[in-house]
Amino acid sequence: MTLGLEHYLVLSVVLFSIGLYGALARRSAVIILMSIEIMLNAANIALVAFSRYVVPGLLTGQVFTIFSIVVGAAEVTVGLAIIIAIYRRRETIDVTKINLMKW
Amino acid sequence: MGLEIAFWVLTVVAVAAALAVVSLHNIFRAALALILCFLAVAGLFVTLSADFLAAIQVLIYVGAVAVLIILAIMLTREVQRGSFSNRFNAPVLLSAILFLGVAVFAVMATSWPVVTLPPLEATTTALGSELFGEGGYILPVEISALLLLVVIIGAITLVREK
Amino acid sequence: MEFSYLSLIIFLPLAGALVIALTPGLSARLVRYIAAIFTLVPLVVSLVLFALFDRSSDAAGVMQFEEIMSWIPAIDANYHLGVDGLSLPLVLLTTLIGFLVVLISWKVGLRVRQYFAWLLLLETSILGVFCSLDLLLFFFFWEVEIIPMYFLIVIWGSGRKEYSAIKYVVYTLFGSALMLAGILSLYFATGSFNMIELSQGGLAMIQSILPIAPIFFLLLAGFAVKLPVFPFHTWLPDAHTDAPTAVSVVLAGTLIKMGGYGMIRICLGILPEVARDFAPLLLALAVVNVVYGAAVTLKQTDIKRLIAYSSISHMGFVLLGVFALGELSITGAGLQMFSHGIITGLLFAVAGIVMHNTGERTIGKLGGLAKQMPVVAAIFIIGSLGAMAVPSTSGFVAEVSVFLGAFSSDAVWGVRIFTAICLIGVILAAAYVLWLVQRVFFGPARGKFDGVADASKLEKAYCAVFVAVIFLVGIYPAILTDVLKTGIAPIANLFGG
Amino acid sequence: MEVISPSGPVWLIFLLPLIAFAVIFLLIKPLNKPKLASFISIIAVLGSLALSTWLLFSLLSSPEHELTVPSLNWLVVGGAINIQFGLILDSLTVVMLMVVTVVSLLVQIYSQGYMRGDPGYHRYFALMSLFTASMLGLVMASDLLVLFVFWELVGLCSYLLIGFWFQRPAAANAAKKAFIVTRFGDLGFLAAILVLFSQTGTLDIAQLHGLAAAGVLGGAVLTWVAIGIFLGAVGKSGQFPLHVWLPDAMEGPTPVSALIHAATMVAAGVFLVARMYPLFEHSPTALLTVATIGGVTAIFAATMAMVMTDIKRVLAYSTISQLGYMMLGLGVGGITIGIFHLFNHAFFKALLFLSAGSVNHATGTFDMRRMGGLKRIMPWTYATFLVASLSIVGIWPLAGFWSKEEILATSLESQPLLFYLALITVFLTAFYMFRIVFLTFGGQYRGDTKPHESSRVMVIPMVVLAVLAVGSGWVNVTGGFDQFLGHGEGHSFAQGFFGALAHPLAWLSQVFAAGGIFLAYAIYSARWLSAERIRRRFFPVYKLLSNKYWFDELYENILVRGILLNRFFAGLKFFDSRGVDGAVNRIADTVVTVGQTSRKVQTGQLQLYGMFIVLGILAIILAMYFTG
Repeated sequence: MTLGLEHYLVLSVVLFSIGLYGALARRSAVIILMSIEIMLNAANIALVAFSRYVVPGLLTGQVFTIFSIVVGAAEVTVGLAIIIAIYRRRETIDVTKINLMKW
Repeated sequence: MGLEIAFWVLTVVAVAAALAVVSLHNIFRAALALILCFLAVAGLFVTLSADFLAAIQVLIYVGAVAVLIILAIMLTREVQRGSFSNRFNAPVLLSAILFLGVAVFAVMATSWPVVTLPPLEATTTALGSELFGEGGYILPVEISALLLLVVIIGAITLVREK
Repeated sequence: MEFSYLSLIIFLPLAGALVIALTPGLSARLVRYIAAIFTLVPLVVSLVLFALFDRSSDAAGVMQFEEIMSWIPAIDANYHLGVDGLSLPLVLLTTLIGFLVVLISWKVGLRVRQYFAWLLLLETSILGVFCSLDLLLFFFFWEVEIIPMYFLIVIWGSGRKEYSAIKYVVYTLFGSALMLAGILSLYFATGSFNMIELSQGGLAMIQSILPIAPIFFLLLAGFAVKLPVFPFHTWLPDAHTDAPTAVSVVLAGTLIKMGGYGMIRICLGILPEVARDFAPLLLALAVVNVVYGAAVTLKQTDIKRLIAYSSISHMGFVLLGVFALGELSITGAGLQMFSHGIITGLLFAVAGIVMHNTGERTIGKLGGLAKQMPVVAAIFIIGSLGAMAVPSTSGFVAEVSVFLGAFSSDAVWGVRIFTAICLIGVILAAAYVLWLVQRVFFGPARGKFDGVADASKLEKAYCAVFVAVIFLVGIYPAILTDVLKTGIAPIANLFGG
Repeated sequence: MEVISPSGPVWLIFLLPLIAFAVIFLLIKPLNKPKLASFISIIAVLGSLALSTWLLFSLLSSPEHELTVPSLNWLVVGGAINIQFGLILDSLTVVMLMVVTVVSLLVQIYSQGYMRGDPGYHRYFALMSLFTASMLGLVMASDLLVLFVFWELVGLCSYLLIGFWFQRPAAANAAKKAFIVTRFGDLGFLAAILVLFSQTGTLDIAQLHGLAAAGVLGGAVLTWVAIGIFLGAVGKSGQFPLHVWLPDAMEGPTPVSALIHAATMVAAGVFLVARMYPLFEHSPTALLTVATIGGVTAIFAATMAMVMTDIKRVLAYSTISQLGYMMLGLGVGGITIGIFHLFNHAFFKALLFLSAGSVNHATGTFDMRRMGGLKRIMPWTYATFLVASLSIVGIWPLAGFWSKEEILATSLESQPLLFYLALITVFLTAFYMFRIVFLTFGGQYRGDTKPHESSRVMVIPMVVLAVLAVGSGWVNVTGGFDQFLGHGEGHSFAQGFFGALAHPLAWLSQVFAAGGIFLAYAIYSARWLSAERIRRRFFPVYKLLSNKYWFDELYENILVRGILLNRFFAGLKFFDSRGVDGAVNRIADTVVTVGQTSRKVQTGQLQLYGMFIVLGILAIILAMYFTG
């Protein structure tokens, strides 16, 4: 069995699901951020795989991935900055305890 | 054949590392697992003939993002606290598995318009002309630059001590 | 296209509101004068319109002073204004009351600029309702009114003002949400927002299979809350009681007339068949309004609350006149709307003077004031005479037209029985009005009110205007009926005269 | 029908007092010139009197005794209604005009003395003018709705005048009571108007007469309409059972009572029945109702008059009783008989009140137990009061005799039972009238103040009225009044004057009257019988009478206060605040509660939301897969 698009897509789905679980089930904001990064990477794999197998002559998928990476980096930066700011004020980054805006 | 071995090895590493990220108690170790995962993904990019992307992946994710995350972990003294799951562990796990099932089913059930052409080999030049060339993505590139600038300023503002 | 009189009338108060709100550093005195000027001019213009209005029988059913401009072309909504015999008296009433309430508010000292700005905005929205010939525009103006009312009650009110203000807003929104649904259903059924087209085309324009009875009730809901019709009336006593005097005057004088106007113009004019089918039900509600409203009035102890409840009873006569579906009865309803606006406006204004000067509003604690404030007493008695429909006041002409018209109408089953029961309201009205007058003004003078001031010159002046209008309409009703008939005859014709 | 020209003066008959009212209220009062106010008012009514006299002679010379003037549009709405403000100028109108203007003129002249120094002097004369104007308008109106307008205005003026001294709670109460009780009657009137309008589409009185005569309007409808109109008259004229307001109306100034009882308010009811008589004529039931209510009221009120100690109250009950006579006359005979009694009654009853006012002015009280012996101190008052009393009792040849005889005679023919009631009433009338005479003017003075004869301005109108109380009845001695108003045979004056005594019935009534006077003499003057002992002997009866058959209690305490206000209306108010408004508030509370509960679903935990988003996406994917 040769490698095909489905392999990469399934891998992407698996990684995405793991990231999803992490993002929804963990208390620590940092871990959540890391899980989101995993999801981003999963998406990137899918993008590149599509690029490779569906339109091999074009690099559109890869271009998108570059932008995705840029946005991901930006997101991590701001996210971490927010986490640190919250931590300074509340001495915790447990998301279940960050509920001042609730109601 | 080598490609397939590489794929499977990298896949196993990536999945295992990802699982480690979401399940390890020690946050610092989770961060290290994340780096491993990133590296595996970079490898996967190589198997997809996206060598330039693999390089970026290593530079940005492994180099910049991972460092940032570790820095944040240090600053917030999260290591002592450890990583716990919240109240919805089980339902979320179930949802994630469901999602996995449905998505895999969708992937398998869809007939993809796969083409059997060989991939471009020297992607760097091609990417460069794609991004900066005539009719390319120059505007999004500029916007990305602006975005990064905003992010830098924003991050500084957010974490600045009063 | 001729001169846009109606736009001028509608938007001058708004312009005044903007001037007051946006010009920095206005003194309270100047604000009052600006407000007075920006309401006086619309009054004068509407008097001019009243004089220019074509009263001949050719003018029946024709909109005059029409203005039309495209507003939202995509859905064929237009900025479409015009008045006929039905709306013109109400426009005149609104501008008149609008001017007088500025005078009534002369003593307001709290946040003067804001107050007058809201008051003027309120006038614009009410005028817009009476002049709109486009359902969407109608609804727009209908809704705008809520905002100034809320602030006027909640900031310048008394007692449980927050409660009353919220209650007012919630009730009104409840009604107008249903009304909007009705308007939209009508639009989807016919593809038009144009009231003239809709009333002329009638149900023939309905293209879809939407049932029309629910549309009728959706539309009616908005008007019923406003009028108000039992059992949607309880916002009215609260709002009246807690609102500042001038706002009570506007509320009783013009705001609740929007309900009656809407019923005639839209429920009757556009959906006559349904109106005929359900008229007995509404007449029954009218009876409840009249008799029940009056009975509850008799037990009130707060002077403003009493007048507010009497409004419910009087608005029952409007409902009776409207849904008796006869030409005379609808004319009577129109007269009653105008007359009640003036009479109850006067009563609230005078009650406001009494409350302001004595600092007391419970009827039981007042008494013998005719000695200390003879002018106020005389004016209040004149207003009361109007409220109990004594001849030579406008109230009599209005009520008697409603009664005669309703009793002789043959468009609706059982209308005579309903009318006959409503006669009881006449006695009850006399009872509560005389009781109120006796308790407040008659009897031995009380020492604690010895220093109480009588009406000031300004107060005498605006009361004199009210009194003059009451008698003018009462003695020479043709001044209104000649105008009303041109608007009402075509609507009444839908029901066979 | 001949059009009278010029028509302006005819309109002025009621416009003059109206103008006087406006002038006094708007111009004279701010100037604070009381004398001027009274002069303007008197001159206005004098003008009306002159014009009415002119109209009377014009009418006498016109063959049909009926004239007309062009009418004005009042309330015209397309084809739906056409109410004309027109005037009926027939003999009935002109008789009423004469009565009203004469009595009003004299009462106002008298009031100059009576009201001197009162702080409300301006207001008094302004309202008197308005009162007169309304009554004049009422008798002239050609449209039933216009008539109703003036009818209500008359009620309003009596409200304002009864409550003239508004600072006295009793006066304010009496005024309110008068207005509300008469409004009950007006309800019937208004209902009749509604039925008439819906049946015929017109309210023009002449047209209605024509329709009734042509039989277009008939049967049960006509009966009910007639009874409705009569109900209005019952309220205004204080007939049983709506009589309760009239005695209380004594709280007003005495000249006002004179006007109300003689020429305006109460006369309006009788006039209304007379005006609409063609409708009654075609309904025997309605006529019987009128006669019965009249007869019952006559004796019912007379019994109460016997025990009252307040002089004005006795007179008030006597008015009710006499109005009963008028209704009886209308019911059994016709317009002429009833109106003739109204005509005579106006003069002697006005005189009685003015004399009572004069007595009050002298003694400061209306309580007869604190009077007595005024015969010598106030000879003029005594003389005029005596004349009026003899007249009301119906002693030949004074005015009262002529009209009362006619009523008795006609009722004997058609309703014997009512005749006996009326005959007993003659006896009772004589008794209570002379009870007043003996208690007030006979014996020794029992009060504390020093009484004196009233001033000339008060005495002169009384004397004029006394002359009328003697002679007013003589206009029909020749049958002239009957002929003028309707039809009848004429005969010479002497024949009529003495011929009346040829009838045995005349002697019967004279005997009854004399009997009453004698009984009063025996008890209150000669004291052969002790009033005290009689009272004790018939204590339950006395109690019943002096409590006015407990009608006031029944109406006010039990019906109005007990049942309506405190039970029913209070219940409605409770229902309104707790039921209707409570339901509204409960709905609002429920919404709040539901919100409070359901907002807990919104935990604020983003991760939970994320989970639901995922589940949602899955649901959508599956749905899309299975459906499409």
